Amino acid sequence: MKAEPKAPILPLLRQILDVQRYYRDIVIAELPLTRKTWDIQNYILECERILFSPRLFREICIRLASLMTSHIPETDFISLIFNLEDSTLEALATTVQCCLEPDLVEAMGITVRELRLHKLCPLDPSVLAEFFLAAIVPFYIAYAYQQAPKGDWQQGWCPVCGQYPVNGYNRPGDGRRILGCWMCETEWIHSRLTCPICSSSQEGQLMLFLEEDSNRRIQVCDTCGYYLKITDCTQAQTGCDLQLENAATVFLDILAQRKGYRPASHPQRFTREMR
Amino acid sequence: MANVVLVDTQKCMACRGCQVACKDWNRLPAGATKFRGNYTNPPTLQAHTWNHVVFTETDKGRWLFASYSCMHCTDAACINVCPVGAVQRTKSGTVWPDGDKCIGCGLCVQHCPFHVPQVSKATNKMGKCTGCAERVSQGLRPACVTTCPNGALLYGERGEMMQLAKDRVDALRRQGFSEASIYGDLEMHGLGRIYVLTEIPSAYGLPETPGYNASAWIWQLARRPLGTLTSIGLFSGLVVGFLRWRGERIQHKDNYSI
Amino acid sequence: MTNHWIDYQHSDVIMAIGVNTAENHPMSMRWIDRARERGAKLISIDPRLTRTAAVADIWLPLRPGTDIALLGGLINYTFTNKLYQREYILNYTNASYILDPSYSFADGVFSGLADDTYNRDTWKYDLDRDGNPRKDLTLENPRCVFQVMKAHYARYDADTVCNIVGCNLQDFQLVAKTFCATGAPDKAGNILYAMGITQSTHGSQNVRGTAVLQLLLGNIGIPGGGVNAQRGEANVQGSTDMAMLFHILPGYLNMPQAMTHPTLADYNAKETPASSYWSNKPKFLVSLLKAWWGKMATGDNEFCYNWIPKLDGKNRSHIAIFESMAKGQIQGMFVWGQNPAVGGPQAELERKALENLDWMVAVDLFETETASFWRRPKVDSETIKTEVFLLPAAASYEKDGSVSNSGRWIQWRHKAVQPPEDAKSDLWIADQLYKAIRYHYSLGGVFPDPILGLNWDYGQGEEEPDIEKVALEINGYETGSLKPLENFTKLADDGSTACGCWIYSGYYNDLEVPPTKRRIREQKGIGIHAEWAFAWPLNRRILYNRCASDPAGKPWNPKTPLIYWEGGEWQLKDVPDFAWKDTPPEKTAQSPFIMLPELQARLFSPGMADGPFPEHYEPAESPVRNALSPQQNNPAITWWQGLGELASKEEFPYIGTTYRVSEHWQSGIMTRNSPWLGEMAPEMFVEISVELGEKLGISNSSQVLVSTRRGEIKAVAYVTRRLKPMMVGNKLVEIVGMPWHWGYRGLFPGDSANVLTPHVGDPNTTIPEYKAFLCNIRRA
Amino acid sequence: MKVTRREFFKLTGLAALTAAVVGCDWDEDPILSQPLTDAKEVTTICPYCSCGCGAICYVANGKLVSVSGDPDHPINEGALCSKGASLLNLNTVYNFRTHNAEINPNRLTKVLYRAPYSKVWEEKNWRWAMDKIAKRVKETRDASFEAQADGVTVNRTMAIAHLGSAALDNEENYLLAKLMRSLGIVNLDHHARL
Repeated sequence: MKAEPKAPILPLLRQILDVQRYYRDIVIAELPLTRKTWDIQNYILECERILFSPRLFREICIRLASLMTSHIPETDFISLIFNLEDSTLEALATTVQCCLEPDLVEAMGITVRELRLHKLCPLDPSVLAEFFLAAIVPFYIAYAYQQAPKGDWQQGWCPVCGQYPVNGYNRPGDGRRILGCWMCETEWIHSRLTCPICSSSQEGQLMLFLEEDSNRRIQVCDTCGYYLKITDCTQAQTGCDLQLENAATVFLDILAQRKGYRPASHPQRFTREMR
Repeated sequence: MANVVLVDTQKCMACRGCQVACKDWNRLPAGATKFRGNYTNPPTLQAHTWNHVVFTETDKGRWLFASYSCMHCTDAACINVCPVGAVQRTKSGTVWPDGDKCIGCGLCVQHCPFHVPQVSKATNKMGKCTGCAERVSQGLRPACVTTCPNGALLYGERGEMMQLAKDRVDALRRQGFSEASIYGDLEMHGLGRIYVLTEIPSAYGLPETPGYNASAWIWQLARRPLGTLTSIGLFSGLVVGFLRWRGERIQHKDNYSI
Repeated sequence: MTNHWIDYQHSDVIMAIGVNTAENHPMSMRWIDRARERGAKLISIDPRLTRTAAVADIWLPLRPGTDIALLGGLINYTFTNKLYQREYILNYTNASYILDPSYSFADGVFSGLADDTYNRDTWKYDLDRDGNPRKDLTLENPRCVFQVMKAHYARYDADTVCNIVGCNLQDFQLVAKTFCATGAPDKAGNILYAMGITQSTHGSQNVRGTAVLQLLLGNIGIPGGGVNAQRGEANVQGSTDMAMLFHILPGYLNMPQAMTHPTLADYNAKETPASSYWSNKPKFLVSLLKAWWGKMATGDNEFCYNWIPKLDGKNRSHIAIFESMAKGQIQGMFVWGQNPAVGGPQAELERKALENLDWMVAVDLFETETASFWRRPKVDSETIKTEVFLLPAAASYEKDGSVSNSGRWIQWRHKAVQPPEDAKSDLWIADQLYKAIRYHYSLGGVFPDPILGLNWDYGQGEEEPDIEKVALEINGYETGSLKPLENFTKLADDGSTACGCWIYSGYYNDLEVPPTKRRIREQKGIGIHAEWAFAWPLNRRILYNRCASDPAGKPWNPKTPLIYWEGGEWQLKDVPDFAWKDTPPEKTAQSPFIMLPELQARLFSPGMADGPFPEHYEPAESPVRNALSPQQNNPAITWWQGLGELASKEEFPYIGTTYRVSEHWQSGIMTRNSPWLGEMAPEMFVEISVELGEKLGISNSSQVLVSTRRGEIKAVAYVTRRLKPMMVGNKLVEIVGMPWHWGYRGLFPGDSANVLTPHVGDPNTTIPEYKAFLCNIRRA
Repeated sequence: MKVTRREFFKLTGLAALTAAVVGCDWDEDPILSQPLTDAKEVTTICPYCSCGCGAICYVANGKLVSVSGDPDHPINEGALCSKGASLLNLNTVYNFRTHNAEINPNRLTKVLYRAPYSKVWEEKNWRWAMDKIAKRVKETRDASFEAQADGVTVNRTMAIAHLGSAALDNEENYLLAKLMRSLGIVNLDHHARL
């Protein structure tokens, strides 16, 4: 299904996406991984580590920073990234992989404040945290591309990196629910009438949507208060690119949060006891 | 390359879900039908019936089913013949009848080799399958394809569907259907609806070599200056009366008999 | 069904006998096609070239009512070519039992016939001193079941069968070769059947024929095998389990008979066999009585056993009810979601019988032919005295509740929308009806105790009753703590447990996530889906699954193992159907069928009303003599007075048969009110062959009149090549096929085919013989 | 200038980053002022043949919008046959004159009563109907009740018959079996036998 360019953020976002996917192939080429069949307890990266190289990370950061400055000139901090040592880059990568805080953005924000990186650049610490997260994503996508398990996963969280999904779609044909990870772009099949976060199968799955586009819906769960953005492609010709859909449906996020629901990528407390 | 519908007549078990789904999506009323000695009902396509399953009994004792609807031909008779240009080709390659422009002259009814377009007595407008143009443009699949329970109707890019059709025909030949063939690859320079058949096309009521006669082409030339003059007045009324009389005569001759 | 829909994918050969599966169970084709992708073959056995036969690999035309002749031929083919699975029948069936010398079979009649009922004393095994049947494991003894059966079916050689059935020899041999090849241990043959073989005066024996064939080929209890009845309605399996039938109580407990079970002790003594799981029957009955009468049922009043009405030994099935109604013996009637005026046999007699009622309560979604019998065509309403209440009911998604499909899956339905205006759910109607009756009986009346004593508090006033309470009562609970029972192994006969239907126990045993509402698909496996909803009994998906592996515990078919012995313990992919807890395979090898006293399958079945072996008889009205034996019809049929005189083949020369089309459903009242479905199948039509059309001068789509001894209807003729005259003996026999969905109500009215069908039924079940009778057809 | 992030909206991944950088403020975006319609997806089982296919009813503010195959259901995996595809028509049909969806006009929506020898149905309410039916049942049962039959307590009535149904749910059939047997009815059957 086509992502209507409703949100003004799409042009910049498309370029960042292309950069991320371009670097995914470079990471796969430079740091190849043999595919293993996993017997997953909770998720693969719970005890595994992604392959990381500071050099490539720096290159991605520079590329992204230059992209952002081309859009908004005053956010120019490419010089800052040049003189970041490898050790700080390593520190940033480790925070993402073994952080105990459920909300990755919060964790990154804490590290950025500790390293006082935000002092040197015009970005707000949490925005800088999201920037570095975006820079690490290619390593995650590369890892997931090579190790993601096939077929039904039936759990609510991502089988590779353990993040909760933010959006998903009903695949063309039989309409089975495909959930996608916003971090490592893994897609897995999940049952349609159980909430992925608290896995309670209510009597009826509540959906909110705008009259004009009834195929883009917010699936809300009243037992745990989280929501999910679902695009119905049952009768469509192709599925949809979840990252683009996520950006194109930002207005649904806002409408849902105005109603008091939370996105699953910012969990308040651990709903799983394993971390 | 435009997208096409692939109809696999061997997988089809004539549950006629496609006929119900088409009426449901396009909000088409049910007509008063009678039982006419065959399960095919309504017997032919009508202005308010754009898709129906045709049951044919072959003399070799087989019972064949085929979901029959507009073929969305590349070289479409209805587009070329229409004096007022009421039949257009949409961006997604389907042949779409424009209700406002149509004057119900019946020329397309007469010249379509598949007898698909029909003029409604109530609205005097031509009605036929639009190929779900508004659904396809939003990236959806046609209504009849989405409801088929066992994959007899498929929708996709022409190259892919042709490849699928070839594999299917090879498999059927291996199973012993010597007459298995693809219909719609070359007919009318390529149809928008490709069939995998297990018997020769005429066994399904499909014309062996569909085409439309030259007179339609001549009409095209004569019409064009008149069209530009936009003189809808007396002259075209006269023409329509003459055409309607001639249409009745031809319509009678090659009556669509099963 | 012994297996379930998804299990069809493991079949190697699927024989659809007496079922038009593509038209009436379209979703079964999804799994049949999965099997065919692996090279499986679909055989369709049907008088007409139906839509199933059109897509099937092999079609065998057969004269209606001759299914036992065909199955007998296949059994004979299996014996003569030794295709039976010897190790399977030796251990899992009673093939090796020696029969009592008093049993005999001659001229088409079994021993013990007394005018029209069999005295079954002579159908027994030869017992040794301490009462166990004597066996001959070499299967050589001429009196062992195996040899007696072989001799019995030796008469069904290919030529005789083709003569009776009316098919040609090559088709028969192709079907025999293809299907009987599944006798190989690692091959799975699957028999689907439906009304095509059950609606006959020897319907039960038809089904027994399929069971015997499957047992010989070792296809029972294995994935992809089994005898699978494809039932016609969403909850016909559930309504049969809940015993909406005159002769049983919920859970298939026999209704007490006045002569033989005056007291509870008599009932337990006579009805409880020594061995098999049925030996727990007292627990089931007492729990049922506790569920119905709660605290009133105590040990000293035999748990209110006497409050259950006792039968008088007579048949009270559908045909019997309308026969006694025709005689004016019934004053009031409830018709709850059913349309006998179109679906019942000899419909004109049944509609006439309805006029003798004083009052009738009909509950339905639409105005049915039954509820409006008093204003049917050609009838003067003013002469009909019946007072009719027509109550509006809710549709399937306008109410909560569970339904059981053919595969014994009990699945929950959630309420999506409110029923329109005054329509109510049937639960609410039943609840209100009880409260009104209880109120009137509280003011006094004849013997009100069983009514006032009912344990019934599902909702106050006019609010919707709490369906969870009903589900808990069916599931069973401990009377003390009201805690739901885990399953029926926990039932007791001292009144400490209450359970509405013992076979359903376990389907609602956990209020948090009741098994019937589970929606977890199976990740890896062979399609058992053990955590999707609940399958009675005990969530067992394939019955008799001990037979899925050989006596030593090795799976017959390693590709689809179900229950097998490996590494010193049982590997279970399904709930086992035998006592498996730490017992080695050898001990369980002799008892795979835990519901039968012999604990082994019955090739020789003394329990049937019309013979231990299936034997071919002609239908009640048949154009030809029985070529196998002088006995023309099944000797055990009861000839009802309403049937009247049988048709003679001179006056009514053609075979009539009724069936369905995929656009309509049952009496058509739901589908004939949907404009799009009616447009596709608008009118009542009959199908005749081209040859018959020429002979009688009937052209295609012309009006015809079809008549039998019982009545006459108008219809459109469909002269088709899909129906051919059949060579039976030396006579060409013609068939007239009729769908039966039409009636005088709905958007698309038409004449009802059941005006023509006879009031005669099967000895065991009295299911009417819709599939074969004699009729005549002429131009209108 | 400090690029700050709008605190109260938690966006995720790239959307968050780009929203912060591009700094779009949503308040006057017209799309946010539209009301959200709520809808419910409820599972059910098809009432027609005994395959037991699963379907999802899509209900928007109390009205049935569509019924489609349940993709998670292992038997039909999201597909439905022609009867299943027309399941919506049991409740809602499209009116070609007024061009909107309405309740199927043929559905019974009122309690109907036909007096003896009358030619027409009359509309009644539930309470009246239940009361009258209870009276009828009581009269017929009391007139025909047999407590004993040649020495054996039988507690039955032959004068009332019940044709129960395979179209009803299990719980409904169970209640009817319990009620009818407590009334002493032996003429009880249904169309599993036909």
